[in-house]
Amino acid sequence: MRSIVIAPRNVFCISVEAENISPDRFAPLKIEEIKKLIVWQGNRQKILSDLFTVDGEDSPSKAEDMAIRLSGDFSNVKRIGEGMTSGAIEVQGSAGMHAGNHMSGGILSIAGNADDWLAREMLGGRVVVMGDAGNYVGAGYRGEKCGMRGGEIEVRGNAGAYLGEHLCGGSIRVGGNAGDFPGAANQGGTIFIGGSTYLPGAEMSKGTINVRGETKVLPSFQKMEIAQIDGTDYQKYLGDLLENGKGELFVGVAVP
Amino acid sequence: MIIRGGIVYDPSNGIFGEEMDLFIDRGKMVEEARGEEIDASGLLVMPGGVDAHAHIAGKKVNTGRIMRPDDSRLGTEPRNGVCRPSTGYTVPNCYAMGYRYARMGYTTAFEAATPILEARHTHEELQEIPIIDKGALTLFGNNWQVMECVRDKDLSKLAAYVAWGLRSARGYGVKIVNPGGGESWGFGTNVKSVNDPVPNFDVTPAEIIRGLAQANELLHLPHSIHLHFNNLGKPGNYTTAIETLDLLKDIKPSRMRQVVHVAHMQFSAYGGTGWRDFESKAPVIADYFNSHNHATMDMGQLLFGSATTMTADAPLEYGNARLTHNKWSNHDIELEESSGVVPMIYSRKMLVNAVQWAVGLELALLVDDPWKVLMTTDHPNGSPFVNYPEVVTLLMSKPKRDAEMASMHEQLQKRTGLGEIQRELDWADIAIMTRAAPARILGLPDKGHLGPGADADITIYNLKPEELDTSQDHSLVKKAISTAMYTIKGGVVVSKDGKILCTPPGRAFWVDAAVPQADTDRLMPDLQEKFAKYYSIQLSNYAVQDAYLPHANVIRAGLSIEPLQEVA
Amino acid sequence: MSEATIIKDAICSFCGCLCDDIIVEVEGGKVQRARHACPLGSSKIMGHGRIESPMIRKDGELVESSFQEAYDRSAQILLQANKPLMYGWASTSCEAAEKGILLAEEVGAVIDSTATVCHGPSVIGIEEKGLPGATLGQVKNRADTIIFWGCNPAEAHPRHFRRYSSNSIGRFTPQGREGRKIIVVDVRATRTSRNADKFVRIDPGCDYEVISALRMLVAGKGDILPERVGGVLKADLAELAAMLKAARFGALFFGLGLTHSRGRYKNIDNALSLVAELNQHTKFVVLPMRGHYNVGGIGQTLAWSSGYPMSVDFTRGMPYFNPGETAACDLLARKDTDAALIIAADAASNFPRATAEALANIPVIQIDPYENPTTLLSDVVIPCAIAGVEVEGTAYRMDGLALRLRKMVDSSLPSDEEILMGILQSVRKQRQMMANEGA
Amino acid sequence: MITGRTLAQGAECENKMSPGFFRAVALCHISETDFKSLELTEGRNVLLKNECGQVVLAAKADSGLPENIVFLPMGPWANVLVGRETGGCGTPHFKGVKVEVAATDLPVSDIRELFTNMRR
Repeated sequence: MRSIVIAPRNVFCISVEAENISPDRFAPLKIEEIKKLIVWQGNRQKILSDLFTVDGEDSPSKAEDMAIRLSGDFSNVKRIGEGMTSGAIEVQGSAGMHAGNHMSGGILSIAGNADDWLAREMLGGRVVVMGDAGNYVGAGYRGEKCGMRGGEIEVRGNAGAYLGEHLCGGSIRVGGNAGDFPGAANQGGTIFIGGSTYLPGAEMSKGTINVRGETKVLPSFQKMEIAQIDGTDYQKYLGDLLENGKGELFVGVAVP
Repeated sequence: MIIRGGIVYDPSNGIFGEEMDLFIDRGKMVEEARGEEIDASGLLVMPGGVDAHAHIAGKKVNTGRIMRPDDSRLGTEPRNGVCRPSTGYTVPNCYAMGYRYARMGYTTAFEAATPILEARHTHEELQEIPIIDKGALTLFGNNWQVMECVRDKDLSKLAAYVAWGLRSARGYGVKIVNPGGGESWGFGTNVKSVNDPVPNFDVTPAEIIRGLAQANELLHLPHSIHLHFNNLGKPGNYTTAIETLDLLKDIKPSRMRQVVHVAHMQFSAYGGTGWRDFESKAPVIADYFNSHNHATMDMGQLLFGSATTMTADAPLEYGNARLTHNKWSNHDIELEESSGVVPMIYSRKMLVNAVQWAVGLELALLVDDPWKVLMTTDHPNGSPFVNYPEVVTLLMSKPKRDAEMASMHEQLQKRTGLGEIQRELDWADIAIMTRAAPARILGLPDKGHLGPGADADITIYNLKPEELDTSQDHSLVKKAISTAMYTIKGGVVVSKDGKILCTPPGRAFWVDAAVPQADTDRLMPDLQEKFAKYYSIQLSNYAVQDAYLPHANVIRAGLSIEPLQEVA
Repeated sequence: MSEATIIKDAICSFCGCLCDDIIVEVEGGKVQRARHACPLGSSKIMGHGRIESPMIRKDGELVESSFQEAYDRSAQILLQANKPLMYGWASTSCEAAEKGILLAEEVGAVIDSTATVCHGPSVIGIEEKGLPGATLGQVKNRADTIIFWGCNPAEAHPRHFRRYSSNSIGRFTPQGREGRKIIVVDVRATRTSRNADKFVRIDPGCDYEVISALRMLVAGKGDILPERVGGVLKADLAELAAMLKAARFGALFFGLGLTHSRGRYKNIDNALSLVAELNQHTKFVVLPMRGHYNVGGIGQTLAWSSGYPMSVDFTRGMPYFNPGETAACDLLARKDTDAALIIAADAASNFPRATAEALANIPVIQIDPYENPTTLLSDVVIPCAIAGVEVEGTAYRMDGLALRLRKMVDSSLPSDEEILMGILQSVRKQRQMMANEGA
Repeated sequence: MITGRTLAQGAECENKMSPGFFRAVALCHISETDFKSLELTEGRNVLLKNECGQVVLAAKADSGLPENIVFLPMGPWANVLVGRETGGCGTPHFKGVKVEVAATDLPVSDIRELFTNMRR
């Protein structure tokens, strides 16, 4: 593995857009070339080394052999790992918006929290967030019919609203609670929410949503039998009947 | 300016691939001039492209943008040099439209459908489209005043209204979309044939079409009526097309041009009783055009990929939205029209789409006279206009067509005769279908040709027509015509090898037709009543003010003027 | 005393109704009367206290300056900023908006309109589902069933009923109010609900569920519904659904009751689907009740210029759009902007307190005819002539219809358009000077 | 709490520094039942508070309101109680905000007081 460590030189008040922080972009470059990759802060175009220190092995490698470590606070750095196809990014703190968007392979791990639009339009690979994630995890872009199509997202903490909106494939697992409308317009992906949420599966036409905690269920879902999954009882619903009603929603039955 | 040594195609002037020099002075073509020289030795030179049917400005185009941020994020280019930012693929922003047309060698484009009430918006957008000259056709086919005049068989009042409507809209010509159907859609229904009466108005689509065609000729308008048929987009609709065309064959044109221009013929040349036995009836339609001389058409070619359908045919759009389960915008315009917008993806794996693709090509290849067929995609309904080079190369290359068809549904061969057509168009045909014919059909005497007095709108392609085999080397052709080496607009180089060098504003054409005062005097009480009772705005706030056409080019027409000069 | 001039068919530039039948009497360079105008419009047209001179903050106090000084200071603020925000635009002309967009492109700013604190969620809903709408005259001539959902036109759009909706008379609606069924859905009784044939009171934040239940009923799947949804009895919902399906022409007008509550754009998304589905059975259209008179126009202008109707980020030279990230409230809440130009809107009053506080902590340029709380936070204040009263220009009605605003009286102050061009020219000049120094 | 437009708020909204705007907007509509149970009278003030802040407003009984809902004309007083969160879509929650309401003898802040000391 070729290891590269990136650290912010200071605290960013205005957010930074750094879609070039990706194993695919770094792989063919030497350290000095990596330092010259473009990043943006507001309307100022800069190079990576203006804002970050870059250290690590100098000789180019394949993307799959790249391990990028982001050390320090990246909560205001957007688009980390955009479109990555392989390799690994380890964010030791928190990551800004759109981390891992369009990624199709490799691993993105975030030790802190992830901001909104984590793994938007993801195609494959794996994303793990130890803390919380914001709104629109694994969702699509505005106006698109399709969000995440493949891969896995795991959020150990809580997630925001519109989790997996327009999900077309892949799986999302949230350990804690999820905000309003998870799995809206789900067309074939899988969502597991460990805690509670509100109005899951609006207009879902396919796929599965599993809510272990409490949730309000839309009136357009049909109550089915009690199902057992991994030893826990769940109330099963079919919906959304406003679509074809082929989605499955399981809601944990609280033990009194 | 002098353009040296190009291989010039100027069909209006009988020039087909002659090596010659061209001279420009003060924005016009002249016999002799001095100044800057451009070396075009051996290169293909044509007049600037003219697009006679595209949806480039107005409410429905902007609705397309607003409902499709997913489209706007495609094709973005940052602000750069003289260019403002570009966005969008099927629904580009105004700036991108101007730049992309210019890069492709086009210098004129007409917006195909504007209701009078919303013409102000259309002109706001047209004004923002840089470089190209433009105009907008005005919708009349579902207009209450029109239907009432037709019902009363009051042709002179109808003509007075058409003249008034064009002036109010600062419009260029008479557009008719699904006549009667738009009004029916006001209560959620549609007309089913040209003889199906329009609810509450006691007229039929056939009467509306004939009435407007007669008024159009009475007014000596430069363009004929521009017609989008009833039942467009439906299986089996070729009979409606023929029936409608037959309605008009006895009408005498007031100028040397067609009596009717059929918009996007491809969408109205279908056989079958439903989607399952859907098939091409292009040969029947082409035969009709070959044996009649009162009609012209544009292809409305469909290409695979993303499109945004937008039309004043609102019931069609509702059908599209239900069929594809896609988002749906609708916009009904009081007393005048309805319209709809639905995004679409055409797939080569879908048999229906493949047949539609074939129908457009068949039409263009089976109609013998290229002056009768314009190359369009009904942008952005069949495909965005940036894909014109794909259409041109399909028309020029049988091997390309065969290769494309090989990747499509195996049933396609049975549903269309495209595979048997050997014809390959040449540069003369293409110059006619993209330059000379659209200018003639629109009635623009200074466009589409390079004779003295014409606008100095010229395209030079980086392609040697005498060396290139357009049948075999279609990919080279496509590359060369996608980005003109030079686009000259009004005597100024606006684009060179795809780089926009300057962005002059471009003019807006509209037609001011004179009618006898007595007819206007009979008309105005009708209109005053309509504004007092039915419109939601005042008559005095209706017409488009001149402030919206800072670069207007007014063409006079009408009853009281001398016969107009013929188009070159 | 000079003779009174009468301006007929003047356009009221207050709310999204853009009433165009106002008769204005002008005498001595002042509007004396505005006939036909409602209290809201009248208050605007008749005018009141104005900012008289440009001001620049020096040592904590706003002191009078020349226009040129104000332009230069504004340009300096915009040029120094890494991510300037240009917000407002709802109460000025499209011509001013066009200049604003050009300025935003040139300085690399984010441009956003007041839509993001009112109908922004409607825009996102439309991006999901499209907008099956119509011009208001279509409703007047045809609608026999009208729903007002989460809106209160009696107070926000006082002439809407008579000109366009419940009480209007048109070709197929000769009986006016008598021939119509009016339905109001809201969490509270309002002046609008008192005009209704049927008032459905729902629990706050339950709009989405109620709409889903209605969609189920319209689709004939009502049997699985629970007895009560969002505080409304199933029987009541069934009656409502039947009324909607029985319409010959129905219109749904919705307001901030849907966009500002829990569910936000999802509420709109669902309502748009309801209307689309009702068209399987009858004719139905839907229209947002736009507040400021030209909040529609900035959306249209931005869309044809940039491809997006609001929240457009030009910082990287090409337009980028993502409300939630590029909207004014987000940028301020995240402290992700370092200068603001506020025009034709009062951000300080209309934003949540904490968001307004963020505004107070960056340099602010205000362009407005009137003093308001934003003035108190501003570093540069530039007074302007009032579009639609003192300046001509284009505005878009709530249904997307463009009208040309008339000028009623003269003003010695520059228009928004002129001010923006003044700032833009100063930006170009200062940038040229910086380039020269750099070289 | 819900916020919204009123006729008086609209008529004064471009005249924010005026007494008319103060009268129209520094106001809290309360259901008749709640008005009684809080022992309010016309002219008495209420203190509204939540995690975003607190604000004093004149109280007004409103027969259109159900219990447990207060209505505030939109404007800077109401916005003291509105959170900055936009839920990922750009628009704060101006309606459906949880607040505590109590009668108070404190005075209502005028608009300038509301913005005093906000700058830097």
